[in-house]
Amino acid sequence: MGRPTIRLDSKLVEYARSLAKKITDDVQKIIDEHSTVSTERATLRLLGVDGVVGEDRIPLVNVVLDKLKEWNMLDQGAFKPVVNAAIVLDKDVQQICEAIADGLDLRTLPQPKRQVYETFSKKLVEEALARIKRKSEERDALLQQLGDPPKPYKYLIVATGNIYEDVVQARAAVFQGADIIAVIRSTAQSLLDYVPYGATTEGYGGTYATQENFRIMRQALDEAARKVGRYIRQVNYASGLCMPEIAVMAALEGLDILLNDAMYGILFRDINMLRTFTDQYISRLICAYANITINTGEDNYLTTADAIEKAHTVTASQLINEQFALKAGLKPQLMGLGHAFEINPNVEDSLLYEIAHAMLSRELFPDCPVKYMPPTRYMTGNIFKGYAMNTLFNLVSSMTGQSIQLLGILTEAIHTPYMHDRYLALVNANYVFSAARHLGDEILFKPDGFIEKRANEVLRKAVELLEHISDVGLFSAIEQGIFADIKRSREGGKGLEGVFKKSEAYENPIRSALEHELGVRR
Amino acid sequence: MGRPTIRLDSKLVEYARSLAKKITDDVQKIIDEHSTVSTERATLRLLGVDGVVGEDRIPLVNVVLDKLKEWNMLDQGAFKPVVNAAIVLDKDVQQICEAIADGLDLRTLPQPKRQVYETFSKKLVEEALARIKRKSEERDALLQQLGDPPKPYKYLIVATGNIYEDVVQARAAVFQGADIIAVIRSTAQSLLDYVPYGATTEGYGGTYATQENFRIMRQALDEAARKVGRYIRQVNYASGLCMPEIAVMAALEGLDILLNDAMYGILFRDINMLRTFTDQYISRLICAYANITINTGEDNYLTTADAIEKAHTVTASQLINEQFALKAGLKPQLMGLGHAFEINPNVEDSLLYEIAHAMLSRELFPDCPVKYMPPTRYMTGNIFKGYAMNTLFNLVSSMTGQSIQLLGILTEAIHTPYMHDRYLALVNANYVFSAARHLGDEILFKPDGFIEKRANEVLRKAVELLEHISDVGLFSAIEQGIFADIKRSREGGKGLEGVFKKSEAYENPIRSALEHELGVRR
Amino acid sequence: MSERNLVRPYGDQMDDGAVQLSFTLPVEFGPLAREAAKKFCEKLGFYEVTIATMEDLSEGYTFFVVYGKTDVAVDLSSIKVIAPKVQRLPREKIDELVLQKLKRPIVVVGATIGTDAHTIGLDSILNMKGFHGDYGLERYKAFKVYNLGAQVPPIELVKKVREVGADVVLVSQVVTQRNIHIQHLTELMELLYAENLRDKLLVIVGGPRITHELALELGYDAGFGSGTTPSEVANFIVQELLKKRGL
Amino acid sequence: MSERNLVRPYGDQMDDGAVQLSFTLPVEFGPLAREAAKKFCEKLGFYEVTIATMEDLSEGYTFFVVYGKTDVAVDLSSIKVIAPKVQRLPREKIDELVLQKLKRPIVVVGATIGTDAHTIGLDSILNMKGFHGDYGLERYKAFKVYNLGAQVPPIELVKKVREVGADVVLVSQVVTQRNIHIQHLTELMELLYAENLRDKLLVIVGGPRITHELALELGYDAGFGSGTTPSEVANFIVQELLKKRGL
Ligand code: B12
Ligand code: B12
Ligand SMILES: Cc1ncc(COP(=O)(O)O)c(C=O)c1O
Ligand SMILES: Cc1ncc(COP(=O)(O)O)c(C=O)c1O
Repeated sequence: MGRPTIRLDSKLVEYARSLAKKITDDVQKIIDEHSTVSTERATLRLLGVDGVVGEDRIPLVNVVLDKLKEWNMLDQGAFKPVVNAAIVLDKDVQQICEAIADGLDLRTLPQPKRQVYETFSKKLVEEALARIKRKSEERDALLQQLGDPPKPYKYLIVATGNIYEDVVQARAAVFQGADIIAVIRSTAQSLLDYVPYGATTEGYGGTYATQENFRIMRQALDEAARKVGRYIRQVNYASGLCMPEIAVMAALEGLDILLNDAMYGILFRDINMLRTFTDQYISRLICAYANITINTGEDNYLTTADAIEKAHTVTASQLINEQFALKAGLKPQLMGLGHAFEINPNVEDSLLYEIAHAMLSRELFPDCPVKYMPPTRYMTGNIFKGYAMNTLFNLVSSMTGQSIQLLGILTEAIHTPYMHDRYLALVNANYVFSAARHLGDEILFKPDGFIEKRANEVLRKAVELLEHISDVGLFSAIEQGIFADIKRSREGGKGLEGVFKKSEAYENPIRSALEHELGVRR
Repeated sequence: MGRPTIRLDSKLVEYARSLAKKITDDVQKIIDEHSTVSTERATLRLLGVDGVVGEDRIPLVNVVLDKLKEWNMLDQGAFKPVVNAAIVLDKDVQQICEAIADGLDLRTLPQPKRQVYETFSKKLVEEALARIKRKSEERDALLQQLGDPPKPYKYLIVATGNIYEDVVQARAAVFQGADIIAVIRSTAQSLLDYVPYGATTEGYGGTYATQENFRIMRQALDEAARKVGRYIRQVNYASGLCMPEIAVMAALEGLDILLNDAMYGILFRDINMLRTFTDQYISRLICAYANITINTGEDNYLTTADAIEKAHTVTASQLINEQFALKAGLKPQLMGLGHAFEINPNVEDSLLYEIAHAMLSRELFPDCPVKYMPPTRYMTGNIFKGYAMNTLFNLVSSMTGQSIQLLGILTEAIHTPYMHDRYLALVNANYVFSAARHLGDEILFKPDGFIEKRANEVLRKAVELLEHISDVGLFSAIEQGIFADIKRSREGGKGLEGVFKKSEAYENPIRSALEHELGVRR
Repeated sequence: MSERNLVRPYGDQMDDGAVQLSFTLPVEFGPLAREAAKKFCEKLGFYEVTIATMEDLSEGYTFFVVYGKTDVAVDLSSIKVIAPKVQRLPREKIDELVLQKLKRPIVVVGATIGTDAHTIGLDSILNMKGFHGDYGLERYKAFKVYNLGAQVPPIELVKKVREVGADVVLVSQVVTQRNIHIQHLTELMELLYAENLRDKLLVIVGGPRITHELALELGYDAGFGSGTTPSEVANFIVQELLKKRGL
Repeated sequence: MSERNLVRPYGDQMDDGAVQLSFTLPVEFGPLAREAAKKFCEKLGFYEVTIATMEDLSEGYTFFVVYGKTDVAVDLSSIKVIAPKVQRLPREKIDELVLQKLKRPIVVVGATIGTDAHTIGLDSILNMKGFHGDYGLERYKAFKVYNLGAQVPPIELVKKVREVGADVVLVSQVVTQRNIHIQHLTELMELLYAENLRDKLLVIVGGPRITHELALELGYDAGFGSGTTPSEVANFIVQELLKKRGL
C-alpha cells in the first residue's frame, strides 16, 4: 500500500534536525555525568540477579542498591563492587547479592587483581548480551515463521489488573484480529522506585509490570499467534522510575515494544527530569540492542494542550526524541514516535487538520513505525458518536499510511475497556482498513492546498520552538511549560534522590559494551 | 464547497444519452396513446374534486371514474364529460361529481356548445394551474426567507404509522438537525388503486399518504422551520398505483420532493409497466410545474442485485429516468436520481468502489440533486458496525459533493427507526459533514487511477446495456430481468385494468396546458 | 468456562454483571430526566448505574446511554434450546433419499404473504443460487419448487397449494412492525385449517425476526431466523416429511 | 408530556418500553448462548426480546446486541433530584459578597488525591482559563487558590490545609476502576476527622463519575460530575460557606 505525499520545506527539515541534535547533545552531556539507582539495578538484573527478599518482597536488586548507598559505594556503580565480591568469594553474582541481603558487607572484602576482574567482567558482559541477543533472535525467528500482519498494526490494551484475566482478554482480542497487545500498568506503578515481583492479580486501571507477568503474557500470545498464524507483538511500559529495569525485563522476556519516554514521565508523572533522562538513555540502549521498538508519548500532550494550537509541540518533541533515540543506537525502524487524533470534533474541517498532522509525521519520519493514538480527550459517554470518531481515525490512519494504530475504544470516556469494547474496536478497524485498503494509493492532496500548507505551518512553528529550546536548554524549556501546557521544575519531581554523579571510579562495562556494539560509544 | 473531478469519456456520455433518448422515445409513443384511471382522477382532483363517499369512505374521484367506466365513457377522458355536465347543469365540478355519486347519469345529458365548453375549460385549467403556481411561489418565498441549509441535505424518515406521532418525531428530528423529512407510507398503500382520505393513525411500517396527512405534516414542519431558521423540505411517495393523484396532492399541499419512479413500482411492487409509465408521465408533468423535485429509485436495484456487478444497471436506469424526466419538462435541478452505498462491506476496497460510483453519478448529472441512499442490505444487528458504515457513507457523500443524503440508521436491520436512532443518525452526519466540510476541495483522485477507471468501466457497461435495451425495447428488457435481477412481464402486474387506450375523442386540457407551459408539447 | 452453570454478563471481571443500555424517556432534558433514567435502571435490577451520556432530543424527550451492573444470572442447566432438530445430510444424499422413499420430488410452495414485499430471504432459500454458497431448493432433485413471490394473499397461496398438491408450504415474513407478521401468519394457518389442508402439510415460516419458538406457538411446524441456509431447511423438510408420511 | 407522571422508555410509540442492551456472556457462541441471552433479558423484565446480533468473541464468550420491551415504569412524582442547590450569581457579585461579608478571600486548596493523575478536570475548575468559556476560581477576587496538582497523598493535602488555613477543600477523582476513588475519598475524610479539621471545612469532590448523592454518602458537602462549570462551584462554595460561617 502506498500513501499520498506532501511537500515539506526540506531545508527547514534539515535545520529542525540540527536544532534537535544540539538540544539533545547538551542534555546528553549531563546524562553522561550521572547514573541512577535504577540504572544500577538494571545492570545487576542483566548480570542475572533476580528475586525478592523478606516478608515485604523487596526486590533483591533494591536491597543491594540500598546497601551500596548506605556504604557510600554507589558512585562507582554497582557492577564493580558486586563483581569484585563474586571473584574474591568465588560465588556467582546472584549468590553475592543474596549474601548482601543476608548481611555480607562488601566494605570488608579485598579487591581482586584488575586483570582477573577484567577477564571475569568481560565474560559476564558477554553472557548478558548473549542472553539478550538469543531472545531477540528467537523472536525474529518466530516473526519470520508466522509472518508479519499488514500495517497499520492493530494495537489493543488490556487492563483488568489481573494478569490471568488479562490473558483471557488478550487471547480473545488476538482471535478477533489484534496484532499488538499492551498490558496497561496499574495506576501507581510508574512512581514506584522498584519493580514488583511475580504474577499479580490486583491492580487498579491496569496490571503490574513484572517479569513474571511479562512471561505469562508472552507465552499466551505466542500460543495464540501460532493458532491464528500471524506474529503478535507484546507491549509494556518502561517510562517511570524504573525505565532501565523494565527494559531489561522486557529484553529478557522477548517483548516487542516498550513505551519509553522520559518526557512523558516528567510531564505526566512528575518524575524528576535529570533522573528520567538518565534512565531513558540506558533503557534505550537496551531496547536498541534487544531490537525492541520504543514508543514515545507526544500524543499525551494533546490531552492537556489544544491539538491544533499546540500541534507543533508534538513535532518538536518528536524531533528531540528522535535525536535521543539515535544517541542510544536506535535505528528509525525502532522509533515509534507518538502522535494522536485529538482535535475537537466540533472544529470545522477537523478531519483536514488531522490528515495534515498525520501526513507531517509520515513525511518527517518515513521509516519510523509511528504510533498513532485515537481520540480520547473528546470522547464522551455517547459511545455511538465515539464510534464514528474512531471510524474516521481509522480512515485517516489507513489513508496516510500509519504503522501502529492504537485502536480507539468507544467507552474511552467511561471505563477501561470491557471485552466487547475491544471487540467492537476491532470490528471498526477491520472494516475500515479493508474497505480503504488502497485509498492512500488513489488520492492526492491538492498541491499548495490546505493540507500541505498546514503541515508546513506546523513544521515552521516547531522550528521556532526548537530554536527557543536550543537557546534556553531543554530543562529550562520544560520549566517554562512548553510541552503539554505543564511546567516541571529541574529540582522537583519524584526520584531525584535516586540520581548520583558518577565518580572517577565509576564503571559500567555492560553499558560500555552496549554502546560499543551499537556504535554509539562516545 | 467544491468536489474533486474525474474524467469521463465524453463521447461515451453523449452516446449513452442518445441511446437513453431513443429508448424513452419509444416508450413515450406508447404512453401518449394511453391514459389511466389515476391520471383521470388526478385531473379531477386538479379541478378541485375532493372528499369521500359513503361508509366505506371511497374517494369521490374513484366513484366518478367507476361510473364513467360503467358508462363506457372513459376512453374520452374524465375531463370532458364532467365539465360538460357542469356547464349544462350550471354547477361546479365538485357538485357534478357529488351528483354522480348520488345517481346523476351523464349519459342522459345534452352537450354544451364547443365554444362555451372551450372557454369554460380554459378558465378551469387556468384556475387549476394558478393554484399550483401559487402554492409553489409560497414555498419559494419561505425558502428565500428562511434560507437553504448547506448540502448534502440531511434527509430522515418517520414511519410510526400515526400522523400525529410522526409529527412529534419529525419536529424532534428537525430540532436535531434534519433538513428533509419523509413520511414513509404504510406497506400496502402503493398497491391501492385509490388514495386514502383524511388524517390517519393506523399504518404498518409507515403512515398513509393522504392529502390531510400532507397538510398536517407541512404545517408542523413549517412551524419547526421557522423556529430553527432554516427551510425544511417535506417528502412523500408517489410511485405506485396512484402516482398522478399523489403528485396533485403534493402540489396542492406544497411538498418539496416526491419519490416518483415507474421502474420502482414495476420491479419492487409488481405494478404493470404500461400502467405506471403512463401514470409517471402525467405525475412528472405536475411535479415539473409545481417545482417538486422527483426522486428515482435506482438505489433499490442494489438491494437485490450485487452493487459492484450491477452498478451499471443503476447508471443505465438513471440515464433513462433522466430522459423520461426531460420529456415531462423537469429541469435537472428537479431530478433527484437515485444511487446508493450498498457494496458488501467485506469487499476489499469497497470504499474505492463506492467513491467511484458516487463520482460517476456526480459527473454524469452535475446539476441534479442526486439522492444518495445509505447502506441497508449489509446492515446487520450489530448496530455499532452499522454506525461505522454510516460514517464512511457520510464521508463519501461529503467528499464527492452529493446533494440529498438519506441518513443511514444504525438499526436498519432491526426495526423502523426509533426516535433516538434518528438522533444518532444526525449526530453522525453532523459530525462527519462538519469535520470533512472542505475535504472535497483538498483531495484529487489519481488520474487514470482506480476510481477514474472504475467509473469509466461502469459507464461503458451501462452503454452496452443501453444498446441492448434500445435494441429490444425497454419493456422487453424489463421482461428479461435486466434491472435488480427481477423479471416482470408486460401483461402482468397490478393495475393493468386501469389503463385504457385513448379514443379520438379523448381530451385532457390540463395535461395539454401543462405540456404547453413546460414547453414539452409534442 | 464450560462447567459454569450460573452465568452473568461479563465486562472485565467474571460475574461483574456489566451491561450497556440505551433508551429514550419522554421527559424533558434535565436533572429530573437523569434521576428518572437512573431509577428506571435500578428498577430493572441494575446497581452502580452510570449515566454515560444524557442528550436532549427536544420536544420533551431525552436519550440516555447507561452502564450498569446486575446480579441477575441465568442458570445454563435450566435452558432448553428450542430449535428444529436436523441431521445434516449432503444434497446428493437428500436427493437419493427422497427419490428412493417418496419416489417423486417433494412439492414445495413458497411465498411472502400479506403486504410483505421482501422476497430476498425466501428467494435465497428457494433459488438455484441459494445463500452464502449454499445451493437453494431448486437445485435439488428432491424438490419441485413453486415460488409465488411477494405480497401473496393467503387465499391465493392456499389455492396454489391445492392446485399443485403441495407437500410443504414455505412462507416468509420480514416486516414485523406492530406485529403485522403475526396477523398474516395467523390468517394463513386459519385458512389452512378451514380448508382441511393443514394436516397433510409441513408448514414452515422464516424471516429475520422469526424464531422456532414463535413458529410453534402459531401452529407452524418450524421457524427459521436470520442467517438460515437452504440446506438446513432442505434437511428439515425431508426428515420431517418422511417421518410424517411414515416413510 | 409534562403532566405525565408514569414514564416508560419510548421507541416510536408512547409507552412501548423499547430499550437497547448490549453485553457479553461467558458462554460459548451457539444456540445455548442465544437462549441464555434471551432468558437473561426476560429475567430483567423484558419481553419481545430480539437478539439483534450475537457474535463470537472466542475463548468461550459471546457478545449480544438486544432490543426488548419492558413494562417497568418510573413515577416522576416520586423522584427527588439530589443536587447541590445553587443560586446563580455573576462573578462580580460573588467577589463583592465575599469581600463584604468575609472581609477576605476564601482559601481553597485543591488536589487530585491518591494515585489519580488526572488534573484536567480540577484545573478547569481552578485555573484562570476555566471551562467552556466560564472562568476558573483563580480569576475571582473572592478566592485564594492553592492547586496541589495530581497524585497528592491525602496526608499531604491535610498538611497544606493546615498550613494555609483553608476554608474549602476541592478534590478530584477520575479513575474509578474497582472503586479506587471510594478508597481515596474515604481515606481523606477519615484523616480530616482524625485531625479535627472536618467541621471547619467545606469539602467538595468532583469528577466525571462523581454524583452529589455519592459525595453525601461519603460525608462530603457536595459532589460535582461531568460538565461542571467553575461558576457553579464558586456559587456553591460562597453560599454554603457564608451560611456555615453564619454570615
Ligand atoms: C432489501 C430490503 C427491501 C427491498 C425488498 C426487495 C425484495 N425484493 O425483497 C425494498 C427496497 C423493496 C424494501 C421495501 C420496504 N421495506 Co425493506 N428492507 C430491506 C432490507 C434492506 C434487507 C432485507 C433483506 O433482503 N435481507 C437479506 C435476506 C437474505 O435476509 P432475510 O430476509 O433475513 O432472510 C434470511 C432469513 O431470515 C431466512 N428466511 C427469510 N424468509 C424465509 C422463509 C423461509 C420459509 C425460511 C425457511 C427462511 C427464511 O433465510 C434467509 C437467508 O438466511 C431490510 C433491512 C435489513 N438490512 O435487514 C429492510 C427492512 C426489512 N424493510 C423494512 C421496511 C419497513 C420496508 C418498507 C415497508 C419501507 C422501508 N423502510 O423501506 C418497504 C415496503 C416493503 C413491504 N411492503 O414489505 C423494515 C422492516 C421493519 C420491521 N421489522 O418491521 C427493514 C428491517 C428496514 C427498516 N429498519 O426499516 N425493503
Ligand atoms: C486526559 C486523560 C489522561 C491524561 C491525564 C492528563 C492530566 N494531566 O490530567 C493521561 C494521558 C496522563 C492519562 C493517564 C491515564 N489514564 Co486517563 N484519561 C484521560 C481522558 C482522555 C480525559 C480526561 C479529561 O481530562 N477530561 C476532561 C475534563 C475537563 O473532564 P473531567 O475530568 O470530567 O472534569 C470535569 C468534571 O468531572 C468536573 N470535575 C472534575 N474534577 C473535579 C473536582 C472538583 C472539586 C469539582 C468541583 C469538579 C470536578 O469538572 C470538570 C469540568 O467540567 C479520559 C477519557 C475521557 N475522555 O474522559 C481518560 C481516563 C479518565 N483515564 C483512565 C485511565 C485508566 C488512565 C490510566 C490509568 C491508564 C490509561 N488508560 O491511560 C493512566 C494513568 C492515570 C492515573 N494514574 O490516574 C480511564 C479511567 C477509567 C475509570 N473510570 O476508572 C479513562 C476514563 C480512560 C479509559 N476509558 O480507560 N489520562
Ligand atoms: C510514553 C508513555 N509511557 C508510559 C505511559 C503509561 O504510563 P503509566 O503506567 O505511568 O500510566 C504512557 C501512557 O500513555 C506513555 O505514553
Ligand atoms: C422511487 C421509490 N418510490 C417509492 C418508494 C416507496 O414505495 P412504497 O410506499 O411502495 O414502499 C421507494 C422506496 O424505496 C422508492 O425508492
